[in-house]
Amino acid sequence: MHAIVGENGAGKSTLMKILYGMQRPDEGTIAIDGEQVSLHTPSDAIARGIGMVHQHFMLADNLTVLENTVLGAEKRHGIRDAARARMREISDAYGLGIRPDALVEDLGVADRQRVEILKVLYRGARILILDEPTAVLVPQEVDALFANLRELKSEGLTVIFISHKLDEVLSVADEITVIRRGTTVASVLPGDVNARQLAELMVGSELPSPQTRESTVTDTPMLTVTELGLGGDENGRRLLDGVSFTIHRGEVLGIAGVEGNGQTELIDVLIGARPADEGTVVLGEQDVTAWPTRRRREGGVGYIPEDRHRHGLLLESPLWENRILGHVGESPNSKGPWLDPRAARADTRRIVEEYDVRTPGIEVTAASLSGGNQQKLIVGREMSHHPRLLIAAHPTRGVDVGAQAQIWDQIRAARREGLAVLLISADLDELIGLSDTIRVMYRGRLVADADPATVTSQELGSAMTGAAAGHLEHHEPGDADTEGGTAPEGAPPSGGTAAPGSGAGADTSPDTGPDAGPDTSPDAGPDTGPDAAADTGEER
Amino acid sequence: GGSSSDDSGSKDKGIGLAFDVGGRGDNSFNDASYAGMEKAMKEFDIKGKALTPRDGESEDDKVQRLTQLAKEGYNPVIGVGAVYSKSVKKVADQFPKTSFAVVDASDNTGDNIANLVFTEEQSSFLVGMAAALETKTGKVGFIGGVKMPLIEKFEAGYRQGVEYAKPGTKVLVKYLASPPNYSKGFGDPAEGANAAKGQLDSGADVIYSAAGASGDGAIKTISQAKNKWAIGVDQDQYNQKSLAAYKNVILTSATKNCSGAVYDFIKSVVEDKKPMTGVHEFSLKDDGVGFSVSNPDFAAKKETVTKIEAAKEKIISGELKVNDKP
Amino acid sequence: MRRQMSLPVVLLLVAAGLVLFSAVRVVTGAHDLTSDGQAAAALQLAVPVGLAGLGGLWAERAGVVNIGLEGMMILGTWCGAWAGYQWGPWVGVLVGVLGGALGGLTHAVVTVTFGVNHIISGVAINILAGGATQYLSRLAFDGVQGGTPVQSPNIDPLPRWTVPHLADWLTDINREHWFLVSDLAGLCGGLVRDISALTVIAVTLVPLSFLVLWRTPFGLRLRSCGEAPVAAESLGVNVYLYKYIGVITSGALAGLGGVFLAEVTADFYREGQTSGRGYIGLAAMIFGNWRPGGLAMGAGLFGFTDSLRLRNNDNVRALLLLLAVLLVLLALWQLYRRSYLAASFSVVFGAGSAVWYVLSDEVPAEFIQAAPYLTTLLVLAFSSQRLRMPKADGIPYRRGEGT
Amino acid sequence: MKRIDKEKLVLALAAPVLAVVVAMALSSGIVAASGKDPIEAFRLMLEYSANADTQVLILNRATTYYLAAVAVAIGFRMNLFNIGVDGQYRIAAMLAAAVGGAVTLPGPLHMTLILVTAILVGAVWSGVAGVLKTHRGVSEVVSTIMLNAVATALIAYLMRDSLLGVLPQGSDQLTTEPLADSADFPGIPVDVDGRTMEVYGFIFIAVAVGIGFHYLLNRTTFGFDLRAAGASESAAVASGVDTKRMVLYSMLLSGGIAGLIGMPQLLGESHSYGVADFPAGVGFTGIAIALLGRNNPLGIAFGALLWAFLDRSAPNLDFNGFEKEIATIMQGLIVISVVVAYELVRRYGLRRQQQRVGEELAQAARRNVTEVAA
Ligand SMILES: Nc1ncnc2c1ncn2[C@@H]1O[C@H](COP(=O)(O)OP(=O)(O)OP(=O)(O)O)[C@@H](O)[C@H]1O
Ligand SMILES: Nc1ncnc2c1ncn2[C@@H]1O[C@H](COP(=O)(O)OP(=O)(O)OP(=O)(O)O)[C@@H](O)[C@H]1O
Ligand SMILES: [Mg+2]
Ligand SMILES: [Mg+2]
Repeated sequence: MHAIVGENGAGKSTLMKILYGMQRPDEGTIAIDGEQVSLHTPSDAIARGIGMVHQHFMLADNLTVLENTVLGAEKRHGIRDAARARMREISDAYGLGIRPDALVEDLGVADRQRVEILKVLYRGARILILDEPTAVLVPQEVDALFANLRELKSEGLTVIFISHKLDEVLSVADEITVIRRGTTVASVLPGDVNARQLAELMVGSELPSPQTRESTVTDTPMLTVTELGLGGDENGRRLLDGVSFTIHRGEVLGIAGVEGNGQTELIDVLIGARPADEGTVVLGEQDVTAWPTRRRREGGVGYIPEDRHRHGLLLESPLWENRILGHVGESPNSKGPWLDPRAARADTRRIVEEYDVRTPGIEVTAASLSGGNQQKLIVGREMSHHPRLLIAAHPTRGVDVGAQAQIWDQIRAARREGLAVLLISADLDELIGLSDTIRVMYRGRLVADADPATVTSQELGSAMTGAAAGHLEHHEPGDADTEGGTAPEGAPPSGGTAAPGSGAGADTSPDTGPDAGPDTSPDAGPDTGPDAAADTGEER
Repeated sequence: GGSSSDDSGSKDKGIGLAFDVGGRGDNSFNDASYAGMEKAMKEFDIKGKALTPRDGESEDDKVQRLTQLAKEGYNPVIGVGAVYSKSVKKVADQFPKTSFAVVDASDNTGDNIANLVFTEEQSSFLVGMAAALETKTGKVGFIGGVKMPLIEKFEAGYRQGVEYAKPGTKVLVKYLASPPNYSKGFGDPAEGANAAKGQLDSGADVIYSAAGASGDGAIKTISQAKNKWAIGVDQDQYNQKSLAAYKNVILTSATKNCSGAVYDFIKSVVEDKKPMTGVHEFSLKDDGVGFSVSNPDFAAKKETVTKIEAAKEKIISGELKVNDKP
Repeated sequence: MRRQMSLPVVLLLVAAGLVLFSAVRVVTGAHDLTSDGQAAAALQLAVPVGLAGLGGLWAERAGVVNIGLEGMMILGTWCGAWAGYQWGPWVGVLVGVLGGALGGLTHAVVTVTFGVNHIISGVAINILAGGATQYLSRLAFDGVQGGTPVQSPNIDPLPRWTVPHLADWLTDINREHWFLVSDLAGLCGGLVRDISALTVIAVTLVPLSFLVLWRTPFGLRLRSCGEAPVAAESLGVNVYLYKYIGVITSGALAGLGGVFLAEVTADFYREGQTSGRGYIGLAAMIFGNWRPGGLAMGAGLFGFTDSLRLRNNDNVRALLLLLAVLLVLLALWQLYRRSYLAASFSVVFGAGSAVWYVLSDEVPAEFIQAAPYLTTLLVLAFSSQRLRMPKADGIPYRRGEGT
Repeated sequence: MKRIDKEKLVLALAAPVLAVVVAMALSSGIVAASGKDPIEAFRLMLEYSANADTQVLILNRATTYYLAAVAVAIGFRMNLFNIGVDGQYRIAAMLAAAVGGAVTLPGPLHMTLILVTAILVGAVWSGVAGVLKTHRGVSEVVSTIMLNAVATALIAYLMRDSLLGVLPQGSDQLTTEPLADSADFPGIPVDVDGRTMEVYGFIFIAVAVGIGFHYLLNRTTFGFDLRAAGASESAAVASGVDTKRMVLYSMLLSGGIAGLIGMPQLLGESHSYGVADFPAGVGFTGIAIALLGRNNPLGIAFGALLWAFLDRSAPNLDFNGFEKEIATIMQGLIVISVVVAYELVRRYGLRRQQQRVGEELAQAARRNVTEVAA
């Protein structure tokens, strides 16, 4: 099992895409079993027993799991019952718990991950490439995944996997290759290095020292959310259900949760992209529940979106126009109804300077920046308007360690000036490192809260799968809003130990096979909700 | 100015003619007018140029066309179709030395403009009689290409003729389109075909279609039904090549002598040197309009034909008045 | 698959519709509404639209929006007639289809290879096809025996069939004007009398397309290109190839629609013959939610309203009553669904058309002409929420640019 | 970056030029194939358009086309395909003419009334499509196509002489009540060998519209929101743009300007609505020209002139025994090759930029490395 590490934009995915025949190398050779090969298309790679699970899922939402799996490999077992049977075999052999006839769009993240793996196995791959497979999984799911992988390994398969989570790399990999800016900088054995050394190899410089937590929490509430409720899908499950919390000036409230449990909806409601069905949102003194997005943002709500390409940037517009985006009505971008391009340009230069956005100029399109630098630009933009509340969703996802540290510092600095932050992140260490309080979101409800000082990612993980909710001190929404800010007593260790089994049971159902309907179908809620909305939006 | 100098060289340039939508090959008044032009060109051996418009072109495209003809020194210049009446008026003012004519329009004053109009209501009256006398079901049909006054003239005469010949006969009326859908109305056989089918299904057994090429579709459909009659328009469609396959169902046609009219006009300019002006109405009197008996089956129906001839005399003598509004 | 209605439901709806229909017919005495002649006319007008729609389906299932259908249809009419009058109708069909396919190929090159916005390319193709055929007509038909600058010489007819006895029998029943029975007889009668070979082919193409697209590996690959091209690519599907196939087929089908106009509806090419049917086909496809069955229904609806327009006018007046009833039913449904605003709209419109029905004794020709278009607008307005287009439809795709 | 900008400019200009050349080459091929001399054909067109009167005609036609293209471009700028400009302009012209014919007012007032009516009617007609899209999610492409057909029928109905139409004695061309002279928009007289022709005075309004369009789009917050919504709906929403309202606004704007398309003709030439004066299809031409001009006011101006030139010089082909459809074909070819050219250039530019950025980033990285080493 070979791990590839490197900061973002290092070239990991690109390298893998080349191995998988999706991109052509300009020079160099690839040898499989000592025999030199040239891979022009994925089919070549597949034919040679290479299979790849991509960084971003490669699934057609509107097709069934079966269709997604047999696509391109119809020759093996046709597209009907024979194929279905074969899928069941594999699924059972590795405990993947696949339901061939489910629509992919109804599946949760973990299930999609498994479908991806099944796709590869179905094609009888001998070499398995996984690009950041664990990015979106909670610890329990990660364990399950690696269990699967070890299975495969014992069968004699070769596994190449990419990850930014160095500890898990160290724990499972047999060998590690570090690449930076497209070249191999080191090839090490897990035994010989620790996480810090590995990270330094990646970045080529010292790491930011681990943060020291000094609380800046005041007791003047900045954002008070009461009893938010939103929608419900066919099976009547709410997307948001009785969500209440308060964020004070200078406080960072972290929300932990597996993706698709209502975080996106919560953000939408908070920035006003989607009206809540019930509940109120109070910003500072004002009740902003009825305010449209524009008014809220100009009222002091900064927003670092989860998906920068879709929600944060105009990829084909120059940087300075991207600097205007979201603050078009505010100085220096405009005077009254008139834009002020000169001032906007000037201020963009400042941001590029202060936030160390690596770009040759402000006239280049955002698309030509690397994701990390795009992110820095966004952070700079939002901070430049001195928000009272910052909504940060995965602020450092897909951002390399250096940039990561910078962004964290920005947030802490602003917090010191009394900024209130709602932090949503899949990276539990980030959550624990930054937050003053952590709430856990599960199926649209805030089911638990924890004190970052004491809680462990294991405990959070179990709460996120809904398994440990009972064990954590769960506040009924009624009083939650008043005490939301205060840190509760940490979870008893039993929560941690109880977690893995029940966690897996609740969300992954490894061996229950096809009739796993009841527990996987609820995932449909968070998934289909937005989709359905998107569909009408996508009308030509 | 320049136009006069052009005029001096005009004689050798000859006749300028601008077609209506559909242009040459509409098997209808465009072709007929062209025939008249060709006749004149032969007889007075002069040259000439005939221009076709774009489908759905605008008024000023027509102005441009006529202007170019006049400017290049063509004389006379003829606009085929009422669509030209406005543009001819405009251009005629600009080229006083050139003689203009419009076919099918009567609203142009000006001493170098002639309006060549026809009393289609009269011919339609006669074929209306034919229809009424030949129907077995007591229902006859009328299909108009586009709902506009010109075509309503046909309807009016037809209705009156039917009523005159056999009171109480039911007339089904269908217009295929309304302005500006000329191409759908006059250029889409599918439309005509379906309209005809509809009227056949509702019991009509003689159908008169004044709908240009759309009418061809109607005639084709009628030919596929058993012993039903079609009535042609403008030309004697019994002798129209593209309809040769269905000729025997074409009972008669309400003809309109565009070629004659155009010829007369050209003659008045080139030969008699005193160009027609004002409104010239071509009617039954001078065979400007009429009905055809080229289909032997129809010619065989002696009493029908004689009845119609009688009515024709009455109309010519003015004893029988045909009105041109429905 | 909760998004689609199950077959029984559809059948049930159809049945209900039929009952409603014959009820209206009996009440209004507009017997032609369901006469076999009516049905036949409707079918004949529906086929070209349906073929264009199928064309749209193939393209959009492969992820390429095709409003160039109109242009491809025009190419179909012209090429079909051009070959048809010289070498016989069947050659005409072949060449017409090729002509359409050529248009499709152009669209494919521009949209797939060059990644130009699909609508833009479509518009351009419509302009080009129009100009090209007009130009070619001057060269090919002018001066030819029976041809003119705007019209081709006549084409020999394709074979037509009537099912013996059955046809007449059905017609007789239809003439009886019994409730429901006669209507059924009328509708079926239209389908067995004087049917052109091309009509048969066209109709069979609908289920055929379904089978190919939904029941074969090929179809799966093609649809995957419309849903998630990058994923398809990552599994070794040659997305470009399938998009090309989809769009070219699309053109071919539209071309066949054109041939139908030139050889069955008429027996010659004539300028402006398609008169916007390509666009309507597109509408029918959207109307049918990007599925062959729905598309066929959409085309049928069009053919029907269109034939009404061209037949006698009491039909349309009768339809006002039908519309009123339908809208009221719709309103009830909406009330049940608690969408009160929509419901009130329906009620108002329903009442409106009812009043109109009572007061008027004839519907102005112009409104009859607008009927098919208004119908589509209404249907789209009420149903578009439930429509679901292929996810990657209309999005330019580049090989190797997916992340 | 200056470097990149200049390059951008060059590329932007290169595209249309290249495309036109390609299109001409192709159409020459077609002409040659028909056994005629393409050079001769082009010569005829150019020579003819050298005449003063032809140029007046070209200018006037271009004015109409310009407005049409701008109307379309506004939609395009936020990914709305207003295929319905055609219907909007005709119904607007018709009703404006009817209203204008019904009253007599002092000149400016009279004209304002007519213009306002036209704008409103156009906006309403496109607004229907807008509302259908925002409230019912109906694709504007389809709804506007349908609305075009409906407009045609509605116009025909209203033009009945029992309603708004009037039938000049002896003519069979229905028109609306002719406008009083107070509504005569003064033109620029041009003397052509003894005959006087007029360039539409409305051309200035058209220019004004173009400038307004430019400022609205590039210099106002509204324009920014509009472009943002066009560039990325999701990003626009997150940035606080109410995209639904934006769709409606730009649809209304587009329709409003569509309403103006018929005005040069109505106020400067025909002074009444007659079906022949306001042909169908102008809206579609507008789409093509908007594409040629890259939805940019200046580019559109060139596009409109080119298109008008091809339109107006085609008759001279016919006059000299060439098929005038050559011009139409050329128009089609130009559109296709232009859009292709633009797309290629766009991609090329983006890739070059990325590489540049990539290189500079890499250098920066190397510097880091050396620093660390030191
Ligand atoms: N085809 C190309 N040739 C050269 N450079 C390229 C090319 N495509 C992108 N780049 C460069 O690569 C970077 C693209 O950023 P991308 O979003 O791929 O980075 P990333 O992999 O997300 O890394 P990170 O997210 O950590 O910044 C930019 O620096 C861009 O200049
Ligand atoms: N042909 C190319 N030449 C130069 N740079 C390229 C080329 N193609 C892609 N790049 C850039 O090289 C970098 C490598 O991207 P890649 O996605 O492999 O990074 P990564 O290591 O996977 O980062 P992440 O951890 O975010 O996945 C990206 O910035 C990408 O845009
Ligand atoms: Mg990356
Ligand atoms: Mg990667």
